Amino acid sequence: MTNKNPYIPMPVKISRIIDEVDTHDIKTFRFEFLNKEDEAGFKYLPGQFGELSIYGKGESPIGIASSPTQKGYVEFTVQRAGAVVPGMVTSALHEMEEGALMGIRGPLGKSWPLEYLEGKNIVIVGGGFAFTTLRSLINYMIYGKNRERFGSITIIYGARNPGLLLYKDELIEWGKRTDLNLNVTVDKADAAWKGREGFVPAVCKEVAPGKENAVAVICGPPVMIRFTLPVFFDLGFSKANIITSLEMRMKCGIGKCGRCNVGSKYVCTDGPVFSLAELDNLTQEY
Amino acid sequence: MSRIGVFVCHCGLNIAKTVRVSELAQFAATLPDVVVAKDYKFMCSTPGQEMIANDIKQHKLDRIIVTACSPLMHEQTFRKVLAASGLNQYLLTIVNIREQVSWVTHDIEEGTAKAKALLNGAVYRARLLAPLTSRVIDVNPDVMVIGAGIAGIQAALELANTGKKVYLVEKNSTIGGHMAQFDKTFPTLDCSACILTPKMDSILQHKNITMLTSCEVSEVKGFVGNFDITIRQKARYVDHGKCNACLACTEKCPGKGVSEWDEGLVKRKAIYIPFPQAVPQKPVIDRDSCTFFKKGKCRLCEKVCEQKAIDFDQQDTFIQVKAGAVILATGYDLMDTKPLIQYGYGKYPGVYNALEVERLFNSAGPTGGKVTMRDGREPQAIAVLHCIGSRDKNNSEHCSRVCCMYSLKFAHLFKEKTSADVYQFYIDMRAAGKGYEEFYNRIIGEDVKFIRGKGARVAQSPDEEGRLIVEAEDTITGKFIKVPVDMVVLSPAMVPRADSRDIARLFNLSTDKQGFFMERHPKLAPLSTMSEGIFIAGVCQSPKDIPDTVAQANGAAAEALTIVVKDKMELEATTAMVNPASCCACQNCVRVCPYGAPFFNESKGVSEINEALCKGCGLCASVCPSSAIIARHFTNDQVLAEMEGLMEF
Amino acid sequence: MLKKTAINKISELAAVLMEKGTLLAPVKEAAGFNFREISDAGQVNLHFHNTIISPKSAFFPQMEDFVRYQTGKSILEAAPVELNLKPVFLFGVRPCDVKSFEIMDIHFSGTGAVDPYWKKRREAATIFGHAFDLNEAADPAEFYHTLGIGAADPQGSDIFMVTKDNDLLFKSITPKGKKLLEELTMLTEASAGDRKYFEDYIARGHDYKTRFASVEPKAIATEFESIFDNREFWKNVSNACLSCGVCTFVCPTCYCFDICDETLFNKGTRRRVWDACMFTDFTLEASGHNPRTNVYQRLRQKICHKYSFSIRKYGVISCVGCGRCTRYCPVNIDIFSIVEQAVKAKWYKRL
Amino acid sequence: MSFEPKILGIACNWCTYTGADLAGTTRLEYPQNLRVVRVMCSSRINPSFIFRAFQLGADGVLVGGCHPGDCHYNTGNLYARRRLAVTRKILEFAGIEPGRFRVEWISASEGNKFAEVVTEFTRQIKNLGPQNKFKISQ
Amino acid sequence: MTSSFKSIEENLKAEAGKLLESGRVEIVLAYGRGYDENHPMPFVAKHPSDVANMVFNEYCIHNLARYLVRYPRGTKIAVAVKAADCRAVIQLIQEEKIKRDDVVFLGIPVYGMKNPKTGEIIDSKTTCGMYNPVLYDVLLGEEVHGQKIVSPYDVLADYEAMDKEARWAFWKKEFDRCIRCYACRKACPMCYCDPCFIDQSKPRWGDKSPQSHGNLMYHLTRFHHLAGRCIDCGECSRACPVDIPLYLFHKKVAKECEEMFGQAAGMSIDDKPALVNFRVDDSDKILE
Repeated sequence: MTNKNPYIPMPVKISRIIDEVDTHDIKTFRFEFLNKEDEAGFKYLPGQFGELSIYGKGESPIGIASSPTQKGYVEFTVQRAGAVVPGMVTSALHEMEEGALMGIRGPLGKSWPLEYLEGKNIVIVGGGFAFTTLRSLINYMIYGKNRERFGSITIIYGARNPGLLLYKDELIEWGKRTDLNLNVTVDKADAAWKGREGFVPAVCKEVAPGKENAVAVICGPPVMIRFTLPVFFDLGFSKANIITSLEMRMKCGIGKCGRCNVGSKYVCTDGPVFSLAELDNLTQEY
Repeated sequence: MSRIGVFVCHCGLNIAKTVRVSELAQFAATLPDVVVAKDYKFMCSTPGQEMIANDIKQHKLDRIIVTACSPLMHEQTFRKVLAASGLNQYLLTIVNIREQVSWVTHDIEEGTAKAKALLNGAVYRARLLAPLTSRVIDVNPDVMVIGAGIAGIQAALELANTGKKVYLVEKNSTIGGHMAQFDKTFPTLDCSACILTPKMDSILQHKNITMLTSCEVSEVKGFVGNFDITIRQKARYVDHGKCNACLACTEKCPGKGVSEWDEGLVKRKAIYIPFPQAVPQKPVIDRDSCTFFKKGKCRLCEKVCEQKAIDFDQQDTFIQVKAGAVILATGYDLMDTKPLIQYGYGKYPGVYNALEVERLFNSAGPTGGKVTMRDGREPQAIAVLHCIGSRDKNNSEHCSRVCCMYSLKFAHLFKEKTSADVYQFYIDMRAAGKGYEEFYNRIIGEDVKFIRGKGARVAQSPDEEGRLIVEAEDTITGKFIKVPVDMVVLSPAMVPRADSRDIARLFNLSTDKQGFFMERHPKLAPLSTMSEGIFIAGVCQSPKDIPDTVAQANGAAAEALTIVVKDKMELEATTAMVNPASCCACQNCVRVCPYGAPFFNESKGVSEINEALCKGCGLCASVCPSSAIIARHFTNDQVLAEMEGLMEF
Repeated sequence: MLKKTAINKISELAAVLMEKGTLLAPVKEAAGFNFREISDAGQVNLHFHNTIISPKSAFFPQMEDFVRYQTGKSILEAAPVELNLKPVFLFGVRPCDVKSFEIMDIHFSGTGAVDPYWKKRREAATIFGHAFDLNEAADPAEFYHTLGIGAADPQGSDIFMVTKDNDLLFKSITPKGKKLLEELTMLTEASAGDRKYFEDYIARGHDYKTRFASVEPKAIATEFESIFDNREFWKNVSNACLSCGVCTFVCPTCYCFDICDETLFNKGTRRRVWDACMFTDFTLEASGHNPRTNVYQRLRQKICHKYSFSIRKYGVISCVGCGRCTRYCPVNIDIFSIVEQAVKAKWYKRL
Repeated sequence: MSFEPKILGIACNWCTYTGADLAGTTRLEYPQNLRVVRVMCSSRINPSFIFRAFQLGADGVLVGGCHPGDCHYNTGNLYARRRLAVTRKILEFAGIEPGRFRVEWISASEGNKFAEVVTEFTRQIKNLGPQNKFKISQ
Repeated sequence: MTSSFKSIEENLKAEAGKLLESGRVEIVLAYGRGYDENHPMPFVAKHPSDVANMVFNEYCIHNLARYLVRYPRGTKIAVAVKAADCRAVIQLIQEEKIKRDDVVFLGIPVYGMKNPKTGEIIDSKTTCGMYNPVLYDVLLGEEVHGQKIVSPYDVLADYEAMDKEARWAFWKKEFDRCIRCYACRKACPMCYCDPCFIDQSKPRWGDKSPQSHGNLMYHLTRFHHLAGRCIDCGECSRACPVDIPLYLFHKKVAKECEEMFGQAAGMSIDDKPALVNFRVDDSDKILE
């Protein structure tokens, strides 16, 4: 039963931990599978998620931060949850060290609609910690010949301050590329910050391409989304061409436990990626 | 996943004799999350401490367990080691295998087994420990002293002389308190006014003291270092800023009120100063006896006042004061003896209470210092009854401590000022104080009649009009006696101020059965209270004489100074906090906290805890049904985990 | 194949089934009947109307252990709990409950990932359906007729049982049932009269009336979609609701569960336990956000899930009208009445 | 082998824990069956701790606090007294021998009382035998 | 002496109508029709026209005090209360969950309430045995007199007489049947915590799975949380789908609290809940 039982996590080793931000509450964990067949079976696309599993603590659904083009490992960027009472799994994870073993279930859920995105101009809008699966998408789209499959790529990524930006090395690399329009902004700059200062919606207004043949992929905190969507509506983007990813309490991740049920959808299997048009058909309970 | 280091101390042979320490360390090494486990002869020695410090660095330890003596012994020592190694000091756990294991058994099997169980509990607990930081707050350098009797005056002066700003709050229109009413003080018989009035004057003159008379505290907010107190100043109808104390008003005033100062023995004007040496030397209008307030016309005082200081429209005003510490010196009331009908106080004009007699003796009193009774006679026989209401289970169980001595003083003064026979009815003569026994002996020599027996009843003499009979059992002869006298002096119990419980509530103090303020500890912290930063001095804590009161006042001043002398203070780190997501708004925490730290935030619908007030006892956490309160360092999950570890093996 | 035995010999049959495997059958308990694993053949008691907890627990037990492990040890040492099931005989299941298995099959093994526990337990089981007693009045809470289920529908059972006077008739419905029935030699062959009685009984079952409303799945799904945002309606129907878990726990088609790690002394088990969408913390996220904080939202979720979402997702109403939720509701909330009202709800004023 | 009970102690920091230290300092011997959890005040003891202790396999539970009136926090033990009295009644009605749960007021100066109580309580628990009612079977 | 159910119903409708009409209250908590006569439901009237749908009969056993805390603080609510229900409201006032001024007590003096499952009269068996509300603003019928006064604690005798082994065996069997549907706490007017202690993962007081130990921890702790607060309405047991006689345990705890602290729950709005209170002279005997 072990091999096919979707409830039993696959063993992985933490091969690398990157402390992403100044506040030390977001780390990226790189996992390597202990079993080759598990690695082979873990075929994923950007936008999907996995259940990070620690026996004795529980499981936590986290979006996959690496791109399938990165071979030999998967990465998850995890924020320590809970302001007053820390989340069981995420805080245990944050106390883990490189070399430690734990479990993963997945890949779970639907990916960003890559086929739909092909040939289109892509605007990626990310805010704060929610940038993880967008990073996966970016790395996927710019990998080798993949880049040819997509039109222009505009990235708008914002954080509250420079210290809270994720993937700082990659941002530098992406910034050097000419086939990407990278716009990194912070709400509040510090002395060392040379880049943009300003809120994501304002930057979107400035740099987003026209609606023609374009799709916006947006992930961020609710307040960012609330102010960003009107920008794209004003630009004439249809709801079908604005795509986002939902957060919802999930347990099983495979559409059985009923927890993430919203209307006739299960966020874990029918999502977490939805277009605004799809969300409009969903009951507003997420 | 923690990285725990376990350090087992031999304490020479103190531990090693009955606990196999190396086996204990080996056992520790097998426990999950234990990265390193070592034993060493003396962990508290410098090499021992260095070993821990090195291992913290080398093994990146994030939890330290020292298995040694009692935490009450060396917790601080090892906390410093952690702090010096860059680890939060609260990540230390001490396992007490000396006082509670090796020293209480001879059996090395038993000792080792118990040590393992205790250590396992510590490992379970250590995993869940969280780093804690204590908050530092600013301290307001000023002090408020409430009550300007001798205690308050003394404390205020002491503090002011150190350079601290003091707010001295007095309910009456003058400072001085009961001591200003007295004539002579025992046992030295020096004149009360002579020693008190210079101090009163110093208060007035002192640049660091703000004197707030006719004032009462109406609200207290904040906490130690940062009290925010609202004072209500009663309308005096005289602008003290303008008044030049010519007192022309008091001469012309037709109003008549009862003189509180003279214990109701005489009348005073409606606009008045309580007594000639009053401080401040400025009159106030008593609304109840003022003709203008009663009848709507008069205003004579206004007419005679050249300074235009009379202001009939004056209202109560509120003053906001900030202070870092507060001293309560609110004094006492004399017990109302009217309800003790057997003594006939209030019924027979010949029965007096002690304070009234003080005024009779006083040359500034109603009789100019002559002992003349209400009917104008000079008494021929006087009975002084001790312990009226004191040492009485039906009234005040406590001994009021000063009555014996002032009753002797009365006897002396009666002898001095009259030719009367003086009888002392006492239960026991308590003369414990410097010079007191000597004073007693002196009075014995003054032809005073001592009857060892509590006065049981005072009755009208059936034979002679105006004479009184004191009935008592003379416990020496065992005879029931009846003594005819002209004047009876009751020495009533000193009881808490009528509003002492209200004051206690304002400052979140506890009171004892009677209503006296509770000290934090009866022996070791007699001037502190359960509310940090609030101190008590004088009789508001319990009855005492003037020297003790003054000593307490000085002590309280010193205690207050320890707080306001620093401009910052560190708050307890092991306080409780509320997880608002779990709070069910039952307000149990608010109900039980002895310090008033939790409060209910009506707008958020959850309880919150003022951590500056919290002492970390954890009571609130245990009465919280939804486990919303996190008692830091003793959280529910930490205790549960420790129990699990203790019970595993 | 139709066989029979005297009802008073039921314990003999039970004994045979116990020998062949695990027998789950109705047992009388303090509060009523429940399916239990039979350890004493005499416990089997068919004098019941229906059980408190539905027989879903045979395939979806309230607690299912996934893995056992030791904290502090490697994940590689964790031991998944293997289900090694003997044949299971689920004896005395009412037709409406039998129908529930079909609905649950769609969820657990018919779409998306296959739940291995449900599937294994389901495969191991032989279901003895049991017709309601048509001579007895229907329970006022029941309404399976509304869902198109007859009181004596044999579909879904492997073997279907009908009571005839003092006898119990057994008819094989599936090959699996036929094979078992052949093996049950202690049962006697039924007579032609029995056969006639059996067929008539099943036919009569369709005329046996519980509460009834006309519900066409697509239409009712639309109906509920149209009133989903009608807060006035939902608040009204949920005024009395306590938000407890009774209705979902007794329900034969509720399948929500939680996955818990439970540890003691460093030994742990990861297991699933039933959960309920009626519980306040069901959708509570780690961030503190909870999309369903109000009682009305939770009751709405439960009802719409059964009468709307399930139709859209799986094509079936996820309710069999067994009436348990109504019968055991501490405040007598009646899902049937709510469905009836929902049809009329269009006329409610929208907020 | 004779029955060696596991006894959980919960002691307040200021009185009973210090009293236990004093017992050690004065080398008073007592049975080693007691394992003490230190809390700041007996009022910190959540009644569920007691239930949990028995579930974890404690054969007896001993709570120690300051004498009423001497609580370091003024009134903590007065609340604790009421709450733990109820705990006791609940345990008893559930069928746990009331002798398995004891609350004692032991001051910091009563090292001898601590040793006596532990000795006596341990003897009592030995007489009662193992507690298997609440104990979780694994 | 006793008013008929019908007349109480009429009075209830009239008073509820008046209160809503005058604006004195926004909400009246009462009883309404259920799916049949034997199953009336808690009912919320917000408009004067709603009162027509009110009913009152011997099956209106629900304790409506349970619903008070559901409305925002300060909502003016009239609530129909039988004796035990009334005590629940008083207890909630003591605990400052609601304010006296915000509630109108529609007192129902009644004898002969029945358990719809069994048809038996429940008054002193599973509930507090009182017939008349201790506090009311309006009384919807005549006070009940002449009924035999039975101590609510009489039913405990058999259980108190059991030896400890038998009592443990009894409770173990009962608690083991618990399916953790939490109907007991949800029906309880005093169980207003959200989240309940048992739902929390930090601290994890008891396992979520319905096994003996988690069940035991849940129930014993709940009894403790209700000590001195339980007003003996019996709703927990009535709500229980598997009929665990929780009321017995609650009664026992209530009885002990009454004996130890001299105070029964919910009898006066001036009381302080017994377990967040103390007297300096509480006897140490209570610990023996």
